Amino acid sequence: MKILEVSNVNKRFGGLQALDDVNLTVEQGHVHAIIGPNGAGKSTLLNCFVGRLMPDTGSVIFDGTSLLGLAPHEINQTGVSRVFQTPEIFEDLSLLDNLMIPALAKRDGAFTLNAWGRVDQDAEIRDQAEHMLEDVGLQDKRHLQSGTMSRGDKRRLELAMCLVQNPKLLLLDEPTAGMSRADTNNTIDLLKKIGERGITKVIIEHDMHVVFSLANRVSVLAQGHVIAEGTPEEMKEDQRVKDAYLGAGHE
Amino acid sequence: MIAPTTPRKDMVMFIVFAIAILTLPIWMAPLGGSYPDLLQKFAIFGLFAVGFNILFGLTGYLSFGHAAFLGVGSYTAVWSFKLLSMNILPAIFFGMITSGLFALIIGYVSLRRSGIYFSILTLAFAQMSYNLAYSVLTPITYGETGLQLAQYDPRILDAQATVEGGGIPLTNLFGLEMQGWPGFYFCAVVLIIGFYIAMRITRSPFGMMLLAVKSNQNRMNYTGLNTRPYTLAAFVISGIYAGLAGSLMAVTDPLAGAERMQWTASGEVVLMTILGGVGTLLGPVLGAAIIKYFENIFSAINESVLHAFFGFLPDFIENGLVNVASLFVGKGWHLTLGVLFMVMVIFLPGGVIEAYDRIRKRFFSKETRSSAAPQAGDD
Amino acid sequence: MDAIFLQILNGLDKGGAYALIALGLTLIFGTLGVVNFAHGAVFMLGAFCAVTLNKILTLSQRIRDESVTFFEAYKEVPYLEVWFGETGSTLIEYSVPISILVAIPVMLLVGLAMERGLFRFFYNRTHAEQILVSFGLAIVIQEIVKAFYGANPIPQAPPEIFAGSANIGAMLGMSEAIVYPWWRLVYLVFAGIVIAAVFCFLQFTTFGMVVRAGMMDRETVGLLGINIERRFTIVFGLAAVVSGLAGVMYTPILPPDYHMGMDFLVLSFVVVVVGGMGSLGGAVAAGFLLGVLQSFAAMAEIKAIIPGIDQIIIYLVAVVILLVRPRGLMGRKGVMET
Amino acid sequence: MKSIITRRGLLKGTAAGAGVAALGSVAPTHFIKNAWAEEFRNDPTNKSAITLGFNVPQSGPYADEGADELRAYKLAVKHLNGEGDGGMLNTMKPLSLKGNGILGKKVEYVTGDTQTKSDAARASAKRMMEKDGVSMVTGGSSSGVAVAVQALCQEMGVIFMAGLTHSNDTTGKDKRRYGFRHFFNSYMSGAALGPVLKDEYGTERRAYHLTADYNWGYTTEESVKNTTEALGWETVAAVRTPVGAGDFSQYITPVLNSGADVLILNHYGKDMVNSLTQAVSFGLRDKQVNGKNFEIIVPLFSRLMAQGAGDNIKGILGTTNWNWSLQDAGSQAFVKSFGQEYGFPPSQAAHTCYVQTLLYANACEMAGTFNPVEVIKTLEGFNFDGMGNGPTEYRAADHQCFKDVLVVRGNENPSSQFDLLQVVQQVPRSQVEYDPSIFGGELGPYKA
Repeated sequence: MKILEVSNVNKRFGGLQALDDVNLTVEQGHVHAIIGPNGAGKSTLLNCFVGRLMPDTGSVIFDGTSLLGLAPHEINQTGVSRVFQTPEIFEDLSLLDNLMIPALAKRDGAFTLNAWGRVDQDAEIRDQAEHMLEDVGLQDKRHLQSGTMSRGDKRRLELAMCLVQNPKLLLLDEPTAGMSRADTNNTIDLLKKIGERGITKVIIEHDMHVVFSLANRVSVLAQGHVIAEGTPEEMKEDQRVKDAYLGAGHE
Repeated sequence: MIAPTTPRKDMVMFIVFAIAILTLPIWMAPLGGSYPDLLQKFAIFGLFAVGFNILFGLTGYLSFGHAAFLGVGSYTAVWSFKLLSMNILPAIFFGMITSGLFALIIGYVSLRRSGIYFSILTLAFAQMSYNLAYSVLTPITYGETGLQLAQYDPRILDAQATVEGGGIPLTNLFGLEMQGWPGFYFCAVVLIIGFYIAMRITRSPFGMMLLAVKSNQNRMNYTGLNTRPYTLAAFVISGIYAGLAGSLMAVTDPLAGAERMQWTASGEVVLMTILGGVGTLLGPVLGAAIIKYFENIFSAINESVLHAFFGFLPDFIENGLVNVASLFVGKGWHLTLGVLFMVMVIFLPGGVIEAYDRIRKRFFSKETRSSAAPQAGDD
Repeated sequence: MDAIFLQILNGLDKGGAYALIALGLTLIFGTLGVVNFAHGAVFMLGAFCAVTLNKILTLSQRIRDESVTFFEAYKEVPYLEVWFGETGSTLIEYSVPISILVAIPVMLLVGLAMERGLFRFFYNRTHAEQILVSFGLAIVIQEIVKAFYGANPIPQAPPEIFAGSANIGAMLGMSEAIVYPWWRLVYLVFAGIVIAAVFCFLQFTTFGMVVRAGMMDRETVGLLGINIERRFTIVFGLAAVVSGLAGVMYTPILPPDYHMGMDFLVLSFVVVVVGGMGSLGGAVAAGFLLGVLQSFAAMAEIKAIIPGIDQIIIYLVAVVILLVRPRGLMGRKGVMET
Repeated sequence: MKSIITRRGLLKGTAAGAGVAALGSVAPTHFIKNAWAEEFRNDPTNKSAITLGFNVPQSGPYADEGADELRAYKLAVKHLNGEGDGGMLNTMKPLSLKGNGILGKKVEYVTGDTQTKSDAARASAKRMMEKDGVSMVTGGSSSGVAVAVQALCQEMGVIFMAGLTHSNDTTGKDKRRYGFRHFFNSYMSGAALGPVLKDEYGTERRAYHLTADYNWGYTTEESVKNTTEALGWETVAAVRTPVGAGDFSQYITPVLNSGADVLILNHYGKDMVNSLTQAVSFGLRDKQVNGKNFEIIVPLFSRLMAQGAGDNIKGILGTTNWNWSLQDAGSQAFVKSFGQEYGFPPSQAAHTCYVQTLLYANACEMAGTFNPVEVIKTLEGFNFDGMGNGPTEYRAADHQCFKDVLVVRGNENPSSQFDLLQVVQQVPRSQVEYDPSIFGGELGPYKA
C-alpha cells in the first residue's frame, strides 16, 4: 500500500530549479532512503513534505490527504514526524518533559487549554514517556536538562520524541550527520530496533553505510530530478547512479 | 539535574506562602512596613508580577506594555464604582473582563512577531494607551488628575449609598469596607488564590507547553502543536492577572490615573520579575515586595530619622554617617535601587530565588551538589 | 506650502537627532545583541560633558549684590573674561562646540569602562539579566548626575553666530517666511557628518570589516584567530562617543537635565527596532522617517482629522511598520527574534 | 448598604488592627483608641508630639522644587517649635501660635516622595497616615498629585494643605472639605494678566496658544483666553502639545506665519523651559508682525524653572504666587530666616508650603483641638495678613486663598543669580476674585 505519493513536484528558487518534476512513492512499512549529491534537492523535497516549503506545482498525498498548504503542526497531526539534521529538542527541559510534550500533542491535539490538571500526575502520558526513555536507553537521565547532553544522546532523544507519537511516517534528515562511527552504529541499531515497530521511514542520507544498513528502497536525486529508484543492491550497480552521484569517489 | 516537583512539595510551598502572606502584618512590623497600604501594594503588585511571569517566565515573551492592562483594569473598576455599585465584585469582574479583551486584541496583533519585535509592539500599544488616556481621552479617563469617585455618581445598583451631604461612599464587599486592614486581607486572599492558580497553570500540561514555547518553537510545530493559541492564551491570562491587580488597586484606593499605564510602570513589573527570579513561582512576589519596600520605606527616611538612628555615636561620626547614608535614602532611594539591581544581577544571577537555591544547596545538601555536576561529555 | 516645507525641515532635524541617538544604540543593541538600557544615560552624560565644560569655563569672580542682606547674592563675572577680556568671552561663547573635543575622549573612556567593567561579563547572560544590570546602571548614573547638578534643566547657549535664525526662504529664492534656527541646521549637518563617518568607518576600514563580519557570525570570525572581543570593546567606545556627541550638540536645543536620558530611551529603542535589528542604515532611515511623520502629525490640519494623532504617531508608525515588515525596515534575520 | 456611611474606615481598621494584635505580640499601637478623646484619625492628644507629613517630589522632574519645599517645611517646624528667629511668626496676624509647638505639643515630621505621580503620592500619603500617624499632609508640585492626595485625605479624614498646584480643579471641580490651597490658580493668573497685557501690548493683538495636553493646560488656556478675548484680542489658534514632547519645533513653526503676534505658552516645568528656549531660537522675539513686536507670555512662572531657560526668559511676562524680592514685612522675615538657614532665597513653592504649615498650626491653636472638623471650620473664611501676600482670605466656599497676584517679567538686567523675576504689578485681590460656583464640584461633609 502506498502511504506517501509525490507527483510532479516542481520548486524554483529564482533561477534555480531546485526540484524538477519529482515523482516518488513510498510504500507502507518501507524504509525509503533518498540519496544524492550535495545540492541535489533532498532537503528541499523533505521541506515540501512538512509544510515548510510550498511546491510551485505538483501534489504530496499522505495516507489519502494532501499535505500541501498545511501548517507543520497540522501535518504532524496527520501522523508525520520529523527528525532534524541538528537535533531539535527542548533544551531547557528535562528528558521526561521532552517526551511528555509529544505524547500530549498526540493525545490532546494541537491546542488544549488544560491548565488545571498536574502533568506529572497524568499516568498515561507519563508511562508512555518513561517507556520510550527505556526503549532508547535514556531512562537514567530522565531528570537531566536535555540541553546538557551529548549530541548523540540528543539525537536519540529526538528520535524518541518522534516515536512516542507513534507516527505513520517518520522523516529522518541525515540522522547520523556529524556523528562518530560508534555513535553512527548506535543510531543504526536504534533505527533497526524501531524498524520492528513497522513505522514507515523516509531517510535522507549521505552516509552509504547507513543507507545500505537500513533502507529497503532507495531513490536517487540529482539536480532536482529522480534519476533512479530501486533496492539498495540495484542502486549499487546502477550506472546512472554511479555517474551522477557515486562517480569518481567510488570504485 | 532538574529537581522534579511533586504535589506534596507544591502543597508545602503553597501553605508556607499563604501563611507568610497572611502574617505579613506581624513580621513586617520590625522592618517598619506593617501598615495596610504597603502590604496591599505587596499583594497587588505581587499578583501583577505572578501574572506577568506566566507570560514572560514560561513562554519567554517579554511584554513591555503590561501596565496598559493594569490601567484598563483600574479604569474599568472605578467606572463600575461610579456607574453600578460600590460593591467590589462587579468592579473586579468587569476589570478582569475588559483587560482580558484588551489583552486579546493587543496580544493577537503583537504575537505575530517574536523576540524584540514583540516587545516593541507591546510597548507601542501601551504607550499609545497612556498618551491618549493622559490627553485626548480626558472625558473618559479624567487625564492627569485621574478618574475619581464623586458624591453624585449614578451608582444605579445601590443608589441609596448616595446620601445628601454624606460624602463619597466607600468600596465594600457586601458592607465590609475595603480600606485599611480588611482591604489588605482581601488582597492577600486574592493573591493567594492567584498564586495557587499560577501554580496549577505552571504544573499543568498547558504550562508545560508554554515552557516548550520558550525552549523551541520549531520543535513544537513539528511535534504537532500550534504555538499561537498557547502564547495568546498565556498573554490573555497574564493580562487578566494585570487587570485583576489594577482593579484591586481601585478597590483599596478608588482612583485610576494614566501614569499607571506608562512604560516605566511596565518596566517596573519586568524588573520585579527579573529581580525575584524569572520563571519561578515565588520570585515575582518577592521582587515586587522588594521594589515596593524600597519605594515606600527607603524614600521616607530623612536626615532626622538617620540622626535618631545613629544618635548613639559620637557627634562627628554620627554626622559623617548621616551624610553618607543620606545619599542612599530619602531623595536618594533610586540610587539604592539601582545599586541593588546591579549587585543582584552581578553576584546573584537568576534572582532572589536562584540565590536562595544556591545557598541551600551549598549548606544543606552536599549530595544534590555533587549530582548537579555537569553530566555532559559522558558519551 | 511654506508650512509644509518648514515641517519637512523640522522632521529632518528631529530625524537627524533620532538617528544620531539611535546610532549608538544600534551598534551595541542591534548588532552585539546586548540590551543596553543605560544607553539613554550615556546620551545624557554627553550632554553633561557640555554642562561641565561650561561650568569650568564660567568659573567666576563673584561681585556681591549689597542690597541683599539675608544671604549671598552676587553677579558672576567669569575669570576668563576678567583675565582675557574679549578672547575669554569668545571661549565661553563657544563652550558647546569646544565640548565636542572634550566629549570624544571622555565618552570613549566611559564606553570602554562600561564594556570592560560590566557588559563583557553579560554577553552570554540572558537578556533579562542584561536589562536588570543596565537599568540599574542607568539609575546609578542618573542619580550621581542629579546629586551634582540637581534636577532642573541647565541652559546652554549656542555661539552667538548660530543663535538666531537663518532666512532659508530668501537663500533658496522661496518665500521670505521660511526661517529656521541656525543651530538646528548645524545639528542636522553635524548629524549627517557623524552618521557618514560611522558608516565609512565600518564600510571602508579593515577594522570595520571585521566588526561587521563579527556581527554576522561571531564564532566564525573568532575561529579565524581575530580577537573579536577586543574589537567589540572598541565598538562600545565608538557607540558611547556617537551618543555622547548627540548629547553635546543637543544641549542648546533642549536644556539638559539628569532625566533626559530616560526620556529618550524608549524612543531610541523604537527607532532601532523599527529600523530593523542589526541594520545601521535601518536605524538611520527609521530615525528620519519617524521624525518627519511626527512633524507632520503636529499640523493643525491633520490633528483636526484625527485628534491626538501627534500623541501616538511614533508608536502607531512603529506598529504598522512591524506588522507590514516583520523585521523592521532593514532588519537581519535571526537577531533577537527569540 | 445604608450602614456604609455611618461606619467609616477607621472603626473597621481598628477592629482588624486589634485582631492582628491578638495574633501576634506586635500591636500597631496607634489603633488603640482613647475612649475619652473625640473620634478622629491619628489623634495626637495622648502623645507628646504632633506629626506632620511632608509629601514632596524628591525624584523626577520637580525634585528641585520638592527639595525647596522640604527646606521650607523644616524651617516652619523649627519656627513652630520656637527655634530659630521665628520667621513669619513675627509678622502673621492674627496669631495664636506661641512658639511652643502646636497646642503645647512638639512638632515632628515625616517625609515622603511623590515622584510627581498620583499613585506614588497617594501611597506615600497613606503611609504617613496609616503608619506614621500624621495629623496633616502637605506638599506636592503638580495639580494631578494635589487632586489625588486631596481626595485620599478626605476619605481618610486627615487635613491636606496643598503645596504648589495651579489648576482650577484643585479648588474647583475636585475640591474637598479636607483640602486647602494657598497657591493661586489658572483663573487668577489669567485675570491678573489682563490689565497688564492691556497696558503693555494694547487691545489689538492676535494670540496663539500652545497648551500642554492635560487638565492644568486646559484650565490655564481657558482662563487666559477668557481674559485676552475680553480685552479684544483675537485667538488665532490654540494647539495642544504632548506632555514631555522635548522638541516643540513642529508646534512652533506654524506660529511663524500664522499672523499671530503673541505666543502664549501654557506649559509648566520642563515643557515650559524647552518650548520657551526653542521659541526664542526660532527668532520669535525679534519678529515684527502686524507692525508690532512679537511677544511671548508664560502664564505661570517659577524662578526655579526660569533658571533652566537661561537668558530666554528676559522680558517675558507671566504671573507668580510670590517672589523673594517683595519688601513687605512677612516676605522679608521669611526670606531672612530661609536665606540665613540655607544661603539662598526661597522659591514660591517654598513660600506656599511654609505658609500652609503655619496656617494649619495656627488654626489648631485657634480651635484648641486637633480635631480636623474644628480645624477646618476655623480655616474656612479665615482672614490673615503678614504672610507675604497682603490681606488674604481662605474662602469658605471652595477653600481657595484669595490674595493679590504678582505679574512679573523676566529681568533684563539681573543684579544677581537669583534676581530673575521683576515684579511688574501687584494685581489686587478684587480683580482676580470669581464666583466659586463657576467650576462646580462639591466640598463634601465635615465628618469623614
